[in-house]
Amino acid sequence: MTSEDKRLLSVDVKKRLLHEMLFARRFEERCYEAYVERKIGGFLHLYPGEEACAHGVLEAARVGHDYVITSYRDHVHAIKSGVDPKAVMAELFAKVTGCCKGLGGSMHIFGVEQRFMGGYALVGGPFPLAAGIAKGIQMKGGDEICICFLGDAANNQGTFHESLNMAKLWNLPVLYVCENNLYGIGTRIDRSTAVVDQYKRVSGYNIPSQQVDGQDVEVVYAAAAAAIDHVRGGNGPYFLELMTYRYRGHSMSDSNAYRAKDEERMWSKRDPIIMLRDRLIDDGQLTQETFKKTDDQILEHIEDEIIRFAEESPEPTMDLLQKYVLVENDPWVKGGAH
Amino acid sequence: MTSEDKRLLSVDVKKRLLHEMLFARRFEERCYEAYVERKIGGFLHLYPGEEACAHGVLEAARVGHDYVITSYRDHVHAIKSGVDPKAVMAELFAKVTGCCKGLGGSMHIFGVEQRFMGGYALVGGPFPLAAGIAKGIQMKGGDEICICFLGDAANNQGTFHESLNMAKLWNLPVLYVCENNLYGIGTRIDRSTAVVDQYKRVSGYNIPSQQVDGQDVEVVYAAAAAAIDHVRGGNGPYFLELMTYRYRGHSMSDSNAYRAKDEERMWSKRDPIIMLRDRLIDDGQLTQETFKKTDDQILEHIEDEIIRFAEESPEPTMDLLQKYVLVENDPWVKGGAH
Amino acid sequence: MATMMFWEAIRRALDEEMARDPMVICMGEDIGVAGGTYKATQGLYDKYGPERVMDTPISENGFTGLAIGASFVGVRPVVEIMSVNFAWLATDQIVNTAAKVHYMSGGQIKAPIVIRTPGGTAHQLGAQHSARMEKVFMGVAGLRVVTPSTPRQAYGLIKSAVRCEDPVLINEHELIYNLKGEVPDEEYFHPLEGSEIARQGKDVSLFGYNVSVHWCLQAAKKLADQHGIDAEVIDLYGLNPLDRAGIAESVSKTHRAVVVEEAEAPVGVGAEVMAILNEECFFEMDAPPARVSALNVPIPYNHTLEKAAIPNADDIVKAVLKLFGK
Amino acid sequence: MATMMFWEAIRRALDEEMARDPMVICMGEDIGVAGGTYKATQGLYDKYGPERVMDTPISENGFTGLAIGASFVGVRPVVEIMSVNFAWLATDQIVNTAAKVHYMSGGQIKAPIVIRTPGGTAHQLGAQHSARMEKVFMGVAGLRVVTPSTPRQAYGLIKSAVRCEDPVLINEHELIYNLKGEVPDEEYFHPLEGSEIARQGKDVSLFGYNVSVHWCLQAAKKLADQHGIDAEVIDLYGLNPLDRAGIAESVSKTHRAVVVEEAEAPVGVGAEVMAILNEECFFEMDAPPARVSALNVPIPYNHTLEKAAIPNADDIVKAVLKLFGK
Ligand SMILES: Cc1ncc(C[n+]2csc(CCOP(=O)(O)OP(=O)(O)O)c2C)c(N)n1
Ligand SMILES: Cc1ncc(C[n+]2csc(CCOP(=O)(O)OP(=O)(O)O)c2C)c(N)n1
Ligand SMILES: [Mg+2]
Ligand SMILES: [Mg+2]
Repeated sequence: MTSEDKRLLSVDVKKRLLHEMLFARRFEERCYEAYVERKIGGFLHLYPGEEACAHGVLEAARVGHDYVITSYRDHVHAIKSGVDPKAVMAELFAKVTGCCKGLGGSMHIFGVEQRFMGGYALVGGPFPLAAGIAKGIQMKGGDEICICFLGDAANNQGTFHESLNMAKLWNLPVLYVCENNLYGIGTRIDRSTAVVDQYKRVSGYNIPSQQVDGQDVEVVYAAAAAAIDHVRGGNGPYFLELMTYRYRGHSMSDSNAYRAKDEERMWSKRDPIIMLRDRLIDDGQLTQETFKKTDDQILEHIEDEIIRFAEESPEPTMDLLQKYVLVENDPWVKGGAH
Repeated sequence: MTSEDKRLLSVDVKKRLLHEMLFARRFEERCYEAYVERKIGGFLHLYPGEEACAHGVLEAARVGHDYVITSYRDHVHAIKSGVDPKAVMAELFAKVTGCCKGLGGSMHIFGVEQRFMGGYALVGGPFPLAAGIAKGIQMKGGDEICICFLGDAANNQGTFHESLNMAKLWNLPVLYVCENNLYGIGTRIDRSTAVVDQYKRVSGYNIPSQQVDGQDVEVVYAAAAAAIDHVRGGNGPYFLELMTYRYRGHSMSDSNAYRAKDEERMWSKRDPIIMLRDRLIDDGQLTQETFKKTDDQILEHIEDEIIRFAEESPEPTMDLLQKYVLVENDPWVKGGAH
Repeated sequence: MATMMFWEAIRRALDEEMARDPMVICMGEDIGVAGGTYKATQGLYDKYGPERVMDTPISENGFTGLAIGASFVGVRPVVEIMSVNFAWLATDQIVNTAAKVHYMSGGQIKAPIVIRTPGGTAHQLGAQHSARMEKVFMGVAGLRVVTPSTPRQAYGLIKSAVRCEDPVLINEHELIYNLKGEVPDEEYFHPLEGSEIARQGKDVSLFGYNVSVHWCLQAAKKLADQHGIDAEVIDLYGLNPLDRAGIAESVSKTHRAVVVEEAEAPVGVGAEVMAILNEECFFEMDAPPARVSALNVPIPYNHTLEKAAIPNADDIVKAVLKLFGK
Repeated sequence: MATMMFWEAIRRALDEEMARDPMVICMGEDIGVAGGTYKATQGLYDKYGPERVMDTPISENGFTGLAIGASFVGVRPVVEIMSVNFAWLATDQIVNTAAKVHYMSGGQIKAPIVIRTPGGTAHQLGAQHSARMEKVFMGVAGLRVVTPSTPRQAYGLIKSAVRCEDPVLINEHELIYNLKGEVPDEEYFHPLEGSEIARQGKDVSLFGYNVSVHWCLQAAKKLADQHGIDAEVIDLYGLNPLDRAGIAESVSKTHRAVVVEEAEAPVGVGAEVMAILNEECFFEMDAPPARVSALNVPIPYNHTLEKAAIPNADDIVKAVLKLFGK
């Protein structure tokens, strides 16, 4: 199947996705600035370059119904899952209006109401958690699925192996999405991994898998739709590998010195946003001017609504410091409510 | 290739292997009795039924030169590696003449002089240790290899995945031998493992592998010889799966109730010792009488030499209790020998 | 009051909770078809089926993480880690996820998982099968740790742990699964925090938990019979959080304390109880609080050496007599 | 004496040891081409090549186990676990293998591995990246634990650890890699056991380790300047074993003690030092020993809350003043 065959999306959806991806790009770039301005602290992992992955997959999912879980590189997944960008930015600004009240930070964005089950900082940690969420779905008999986004290098963690075996063994409704950006921090995939095609690694669990272009959101959408059908249809887990690239360093403390400029240039030619924009322009559905205007609106919106909200929100008060260590007032701690 | 083609061993070697395997069988049976008599304590995992695995593989190895490492089911591997059976039995009897001075016990047999690098009680623990020993070999530039024997169920541990990836990535001289006896304690392999053919699981690491009959010592020998050639030739790791069966429960505390009697009967027809004995008899190389006489001699030897030695040996003295926690008198603890 | 064995009490608690709530499941190696190494899940597989009584692969971090994930969406998993020695493999998910996720999500996620795991030194199981990890878990913020010494406690702690919204680690002991004791006929929920006075006394407080409570009781009897010393025995079934008030109250009465722990001393229960005494009632003490601990060694296989490595009632008696200058 | 940064001191020690002994290797995530998260291995990849400066996959238990296995046959691996939070994943191999194999083999096998791992609370790294695991490792028999507070110690401890036949865990701190200090020009081997007097004093003993030594020194200065209290600061660079004699000696002189730990209190360094004081010099103490610890919470992301969770020099001053009834 060529990429061409996979372009199934209506013009409206494509336009919306373009908007969303552009928003995601600008959101992340603004995070970068805010980090430099010391408004954001801790570790910050940004998503520019990889937008088509989260957007293509989650466009094919039932957002708010299906469960989503991922790593520390989690802002965009959260937002596309329905978490309010204001709450995400406020979280990064460590404000009490943040989605985790300022306790979580960039690596731990949560939106449980939206079934965004969180970003986790331990590489490989979400593999079993996702299988467990799928176990819960299975027990309750619903038609939700769990979607777990993780990086390529995470697949070298033992939990990958353990989780994929259990997911298949118990026929769990979980879709593992590997965002293969070719690097784990500064280590190129072939320097850490014997088999670089990640979709081939799941043959040891008899899990169906596919590798597709992660830069073309329509391709991602099509592959994800098929994968999600498979999983939602009760056929057990699926593993989808998306070939992608991150533009920036691994996190703000990473200089990115280890990558060849050629390689970076090559990938920047396959920018997911530019590709979709140009396709719409070529098809006569969009003009450069409209695009530019949208972009300006987005930038303005981020500044006026999101950043301002984050800036103006108060910090969490001291009473939160010890509030969520254990669940408050659980009667069973005292042996029940006698 | 049929089993027939793989019978490469001379009559003398076959006879010796028959003797060794019979000895191993009787040794283990005597351990069983000693456990019932409460001479042996702790957990005791016996090897009857699986003798062709250790013997076939290690016959093809350079014992005392190659390194061997395994799990808690380790007596026979130790003995075939050259560890004195008296020292093994004395260890089981918790005597100071034991190979670990009575500190280790059945699950922790060691014979470092013989390059038997030990039995380990944590399932999956030896996978990375074996890769590490192989790394050491590689650094020193010798032609040794490391052979790691583990069970089928151990392959579900994360260390399997992590170690096989590293072994391939760094081209380490390690042979992983999977003794697939179809069970991990009371759990049948298909109830714990999505892909039951273990040799197929290593395709995710691009490691060559093979599955062969683990009951025919000649078949095991041939497969191991090829595998060892591969590894010793500098071609990186190899994974050899041996299909076998344990006659007894997992350990002394296991009733074995979970296995179908049919299945047990089927496997007892493929007893590695009987098969080799009958082959030698059929070929006119052995008589039933000689075999019986050998058996009697073995039983006598075990009783008169081995058990007696273990019985009569003294227990470790109290000064050993705290002796090997840390290495004694290491000068660097004080910042060097100034 | 029925008398039953420790493992039967666990089994009963699990059975009742599974019967009540279809979201309660059990998971672990060989807990299903085989009924569990210490029989704690015997018969449950036949009764509740493989979806709720799950035999797991040997993937401790994996299946513990899976259970934690399931607990996020309403499942009430009771994980058995066959032996606490293997729990080291699962500490990542227990500590990094279960204990922290409620906090770092700003209270959005709960991880109401129960982890049952037998440990301790038993009969010559050797260095890699004699771990005592209570001190590791009780130092983790966000994780409840309890440790039953009797069938009644085992039953009641599991009942409460299954219903509690926090992650609870239940530290069981391999040596006492066959211990008999009375368990109420009606449902009983043991508090997850606090301590119990296992024996009233006025001269010295002996602090034990799990198996060491029984050593303390033996020692108390010897002290009474042979030395005229009336020891109070405090059962610290709640290890995280520890019962600071209960600990101080007993010593404010007896003015002397010995803490008995099965593990090696450094950074253990003994140290923590002593620290609490220093903080809560230093000036009430007539003698320095003492700890009776295992030797600081991996556990040897040889039986005589093994016994010598682990404390017993006589060691406790000796420590008490020393406090009295005898 | 050259002045260098903490990370430079580590790098120098590793470089010297690698130059001396071809069996010394370094392993860890991103330590090679990238030079290490905190630059501790910078330049070594170019100098010694990929076989000796190994970038590992993200497989903490696996590569730590691999290093341990290599140490059995003469290799001297120095493993970097990028952040101590990830060390939970490797505790199985560290505790179950490295710490026990010498003992359970009856002395046949040695596991001379060095594990360097940065930890602690840094700048808003959040709940899953702020672990302080020193109390976990120092409770393990068979494992040496050291924790440097200065470039000199870092240099000398690594030198000794690489040569020592025991497994040694070096607990580093993310906040002080850029700390400057003097390091001898000639080779220097720091003892792996013991403690150092970082500041002489006579009125109270402040016990710190690693980053908390610096807080103690700040506090000591304030106490001297503002309150006329002359505090002695003891640097507990050796955490396992702890320097019982050194601890007791200082308090026998000052009669007052405050232990400062970066971790939450339960079963921590503070508790252990207090227990040792109770055992060694109870009657020498004019006041109950106190501990200054982190709050018993996962570490929050918000900077203000994070700071409030972790102790500082003012908390120490307050604790000391309380000992003096002020
Ligand atoms: C258990 C663990 N080990 C190491 C790290 C440090 N670390 C954070 S991200 C990362 C690389 C992960 O790469 P990949 O999975 O490909 O995801 P990407 O960052 O490329 O999206 C590493 C090594 C960690 N956070 N957790
Ligand atoms: C980490 C760990 N988990 C669980 C166990 C308990 N256990 C001991 S042996 C065993 C089964 C192993 O089966 P397999 O690897 O097939 O080896 P076999 O005993 O069949 O030779 C289990 C679960 C253990 N010792 N270590
Ligand atoms: Mg990546
Ligand atoms: Mg098996």
